Amino acid sequence: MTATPLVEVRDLVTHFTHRVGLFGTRREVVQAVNGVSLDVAARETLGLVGESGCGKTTLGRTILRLVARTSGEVRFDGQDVFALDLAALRRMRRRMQIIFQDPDGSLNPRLSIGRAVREGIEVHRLARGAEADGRVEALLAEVGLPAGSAARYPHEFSGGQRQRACIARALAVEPEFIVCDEPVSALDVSVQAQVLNLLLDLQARRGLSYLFISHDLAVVRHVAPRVAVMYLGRIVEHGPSDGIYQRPLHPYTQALLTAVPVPDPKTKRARVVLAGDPPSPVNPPGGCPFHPRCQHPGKNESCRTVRPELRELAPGHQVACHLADR
Amino acid sequence: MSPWRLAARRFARNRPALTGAVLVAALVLAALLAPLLTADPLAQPDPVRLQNQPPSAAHLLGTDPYSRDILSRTLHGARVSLVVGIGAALLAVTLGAGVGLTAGLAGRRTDQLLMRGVDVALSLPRIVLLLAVFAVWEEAPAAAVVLLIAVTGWFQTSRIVRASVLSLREADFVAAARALGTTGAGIVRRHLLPHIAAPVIVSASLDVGNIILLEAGLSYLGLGVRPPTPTWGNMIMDGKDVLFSAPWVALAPGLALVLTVVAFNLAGDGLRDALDPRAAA
Amino acid sequence: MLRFAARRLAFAVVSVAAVVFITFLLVHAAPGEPMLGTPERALASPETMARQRTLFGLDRPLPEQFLRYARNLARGELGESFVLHRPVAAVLAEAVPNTLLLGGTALVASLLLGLAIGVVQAARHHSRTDTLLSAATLVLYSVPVFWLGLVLLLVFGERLHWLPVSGMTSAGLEDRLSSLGRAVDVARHLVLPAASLALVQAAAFARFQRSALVESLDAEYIRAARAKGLTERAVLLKHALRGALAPTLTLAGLSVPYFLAGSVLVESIFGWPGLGRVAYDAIFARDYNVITATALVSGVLVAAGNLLADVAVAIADPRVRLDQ
Amino acid sequence: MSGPAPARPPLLEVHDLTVNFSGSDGVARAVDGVDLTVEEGETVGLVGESGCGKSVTALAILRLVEPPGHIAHGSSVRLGGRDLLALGAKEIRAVRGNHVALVFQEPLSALNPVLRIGNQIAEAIRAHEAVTRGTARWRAVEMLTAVGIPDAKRRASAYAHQLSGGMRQRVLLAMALACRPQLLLADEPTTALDVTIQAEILELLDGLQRKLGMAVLLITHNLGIVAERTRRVYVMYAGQIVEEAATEQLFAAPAHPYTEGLLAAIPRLDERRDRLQAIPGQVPPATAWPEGCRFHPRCPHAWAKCGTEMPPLLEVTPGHRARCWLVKEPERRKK
Repeated sequence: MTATPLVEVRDLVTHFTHRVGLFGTRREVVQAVNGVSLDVAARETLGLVGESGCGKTTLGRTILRLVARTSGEVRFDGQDVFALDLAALRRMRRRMQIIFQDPDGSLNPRLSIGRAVREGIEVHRLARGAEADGRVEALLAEVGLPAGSAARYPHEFSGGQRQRACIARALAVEPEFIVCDEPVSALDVSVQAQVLNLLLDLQARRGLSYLFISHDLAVVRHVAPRVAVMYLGRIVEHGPSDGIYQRPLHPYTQALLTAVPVPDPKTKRARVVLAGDPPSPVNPPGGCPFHPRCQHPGKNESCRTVRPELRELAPGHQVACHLADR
Repeated sequence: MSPWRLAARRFARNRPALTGAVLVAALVLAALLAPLLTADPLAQPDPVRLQNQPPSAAHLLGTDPYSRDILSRTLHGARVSLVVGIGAALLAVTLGAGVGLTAGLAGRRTDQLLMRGVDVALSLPRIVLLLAVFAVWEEAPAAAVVLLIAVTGWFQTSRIVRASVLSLREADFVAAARALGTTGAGIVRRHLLPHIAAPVIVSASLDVGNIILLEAGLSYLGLGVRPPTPTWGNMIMDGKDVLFSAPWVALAPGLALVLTVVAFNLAGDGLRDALDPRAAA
Repeated sequence: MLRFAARRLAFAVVSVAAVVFITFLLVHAAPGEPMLGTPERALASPETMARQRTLFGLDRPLPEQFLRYARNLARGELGESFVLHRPVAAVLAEAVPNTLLLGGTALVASLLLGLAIGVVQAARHHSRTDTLLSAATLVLYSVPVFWLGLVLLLVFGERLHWLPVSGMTSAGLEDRLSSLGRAVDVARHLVLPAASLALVQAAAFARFQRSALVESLDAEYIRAARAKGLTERAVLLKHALRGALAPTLTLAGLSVPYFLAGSVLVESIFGWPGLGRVAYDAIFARDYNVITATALVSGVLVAAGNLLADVAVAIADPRVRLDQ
Repeated sequence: MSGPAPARPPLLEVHDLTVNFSGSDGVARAVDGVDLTVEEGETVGLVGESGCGKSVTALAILRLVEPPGHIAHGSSVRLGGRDLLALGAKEIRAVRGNHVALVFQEPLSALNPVLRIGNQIAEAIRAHEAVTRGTARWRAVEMLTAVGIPDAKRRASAYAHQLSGGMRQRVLLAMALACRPQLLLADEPTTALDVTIQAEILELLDGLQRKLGMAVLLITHNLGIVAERTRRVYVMYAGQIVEEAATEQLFAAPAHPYTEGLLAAIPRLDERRDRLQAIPGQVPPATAWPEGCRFHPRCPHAWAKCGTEMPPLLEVTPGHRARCWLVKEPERRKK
């Protein structure tokens, strides 16, 4: 981490009110993001890992102000994103973009790939007419789509190609920062590697910053030098990936890492198997959010009652656990 | 190939649907050309001797109790059915789409208000209202029939449209457009309207048949467009009194009704299948 | 459950009130005068008419008339028929049970028939049987109910003499028959009008049920049921039908307006002394109180249908819960 | 399989299994001449990417392929020597869920949403055994306990939507194992689950397999799961088996360039690589498999012969075969 970060998130909280029941009479508050702070520096990738329902997607969308925050702050290049008026926000949108998990749902099936990529160019009046066509062609070529793709429709492409088109659409406005929300989770292994390589190449060529959200720890390790682990709306561990992957300090990270099957029949590892399912973000447990599933032998009363704050136990390596030590 | 062209191709490959579409086209043509093809539907060449004549060379479908030519009246009757059916369906769908879009895009309060209103409206007994209106409005022109049927018939469409707007608002491609900085109007125009067009077209085309039947029911009771203008409904009413002695009087307009409604339903089913988002490319 | 019931009841009251209000407004604000088209009106002098108007309060401003009507309604009074010179409640008390018999029979028959056809089609979908039944239901669904009534009347009543053509009982036989005999007599009169109503709606149910079943046969749990070694019959009837039943039940509950509309047409053809006839006669005679009361009863029946649909769905589908 | 012939026939022997789907774009050969065997009690992996035909293979074994798909003539599926494809409707039903059971990928969609889970397990038992409703229900509760569902008696009357993803997959396992099958076809049993839940389910499956002594055909796209859980493995690509080997052998010395490519393409938890080795190109559509070797358009080693002649499965070492001409002409391998 160097100088001022490009993206600064401070104590961000996002709660949703759901109406449930046949007539929507009962309200439920989903505490999707519950006080998250993180930084992403220019040209850097921060990995964000966690299981489904932990709030990582909501966090990514809140940072881009696609979802309303409940409290907390997001600064992009020093500017408070939530303080911007609509016009300023639209200008800001040029600088930060998003790529989604499901390449089927993130392209409008009724727009050709060319028109989808062109949308951002038109919105921000970056080019018009033949010049815009030229830009679209160049973008599609840059992400590795065959010539002539612009006139074709999403259903005529494979999943990997659609994800490339989504990347081209995001790049069309020349952003500095991209939230990659599970960009390769829906793809087959062989295609996943292609798209990951593309993202790495683009970062090197264009100097991009990524917030790389994934449930796949191996993928995150591959792309992100720094990783944050999320559980029930909070970051429970945060630090350089080499540190986290080699010496995880939080019991949840330990369980997560040992649960991943390793494609090598000769490795035999001790596995920490967690008990039970993650609790609901509607009603998170008090104290440490992880305590009901925690297998730490030293689990005690304070785990149940006092919520641990992030503590720095090694340079740049923070853990939210009462029991963790180096 | 664009999704619309794919849908057109699916429709063209669907033989029943194509049959329906051809029939509809033929009916529209026949209704347009009715004055050229046949005699005056009001003419009563010989009120005494030509009453209730069975089909013959001179009168292919026979004559009615007023000695009028049934073929001519059946062709002319198509005009009311088609104008009311197509007109009211288009108008109803436009109203429903407007309200559905508003509800889906507006805030919670407006949405709730509109949708509760629609709930109430859906539980109104439509026929009683229509009967009451047309009983007092004796000289109702076809336009009034179109208007009233449409005004009492858009509720279901508004629900369908609202539901698709709500689910589209959650779609990732809409989130992507917002992230690109596309304005609200731009999102509606580029991303929402093209998607609700399909269910709206299907809803309209499946409505036509039902509306034609509704209009026929009203004019069978002597309401709506009234005699002597021939409608299939009032022709059947004329035939009712001579049902046992001259069944052809009621049979011809009835068969015309069935044929027309079958044609629209075939075409409507075909459109629904062709525009089904789940249909494979 | 209680909260659900309370909300639904409130909703039903609001919609019935809306029906009454709109109908009242329509019949009173529209041109024309009461008793139009009746012999009585044709003979009456302007003075008599004026006296009648004062008697029924029709010379008062519309808001006042409505308030008075609403007050009476709240006390359970529906007023008097201008034409029949009888309390409206008495007129309805005779007609409503007959319409419930006709409409109820038709609803149950059409639902059973429609379900059966839909299940047979889904069981052999894409077979020749399915195609034929699809064509048949499409045509039947496109038939105007009153015309079907006339055709049935012509064929089974007039030509074949299998069934009586008009009324609810055979005139002059009432006293000579046992109660069972009377029931059979009513049933025989019921067949044709109920069939006219039921056949068209059965086609609608069958079309709907077929597509719901075919769709649910595509579900992964159907494949799982087959993988367990269940018979096709169990797969279809236990697994597919359970899931596809809820939408059909909703449709059944929502079909009440169809049966009301149909009864207006069919009752006049078969001379069935029900609500449809009463409404029809009242509308042409501008019998204000009767018109409004029929609208009220229709509104109640429609609301009841909606409620039944909701309850039926909650029973058929455990994912729908009424008590939240 | 080579090596010493077993004294009795293998539990499952699939030979030349071909499944075609006829659609508007022509005939898709989703599964094309698949041979595979599973011995009693053994765990065999069937690995491949989406669309390679692995799920259709599992469905075809139980004859659950639905129109427009159909199993081609000449295919055979033998269970303990008996050809399942020749059985009558009643006989094949007696096999399904009884001798061979299937576990699906999406537990939520594989459970009927409107039936109680206990009932869904009990009906599987009653389909094959003449037991009373009460006994079946009691056994269903027992199965639920066996798959680690707490308070099974009460949970038996729950509906699928009231359970978590992990619990649903346990229910599905209970349903599949209720009649103690000899063979379990597990089609991506943990793909829809979070990684911690996945580990739980796989441990559970391991334990149950040992207890019941059944064989498992584990179908997955996840090579990590294959490495940890299987003894032998088949790799599928474009409707065909392209490699078969003992698991250790496959990971130590993959012979087919596709397998090699897959192994190089996986990001690894235990080591950091700078750049992944991606396999170029896309999987071709099943209606238009390439001529010759189906992998040749994406293969770094391909030469003219690969584009014209389809290689058979060639023996690399005993028990290890690969559908690649490189086995015969190893000097063509590019460094």
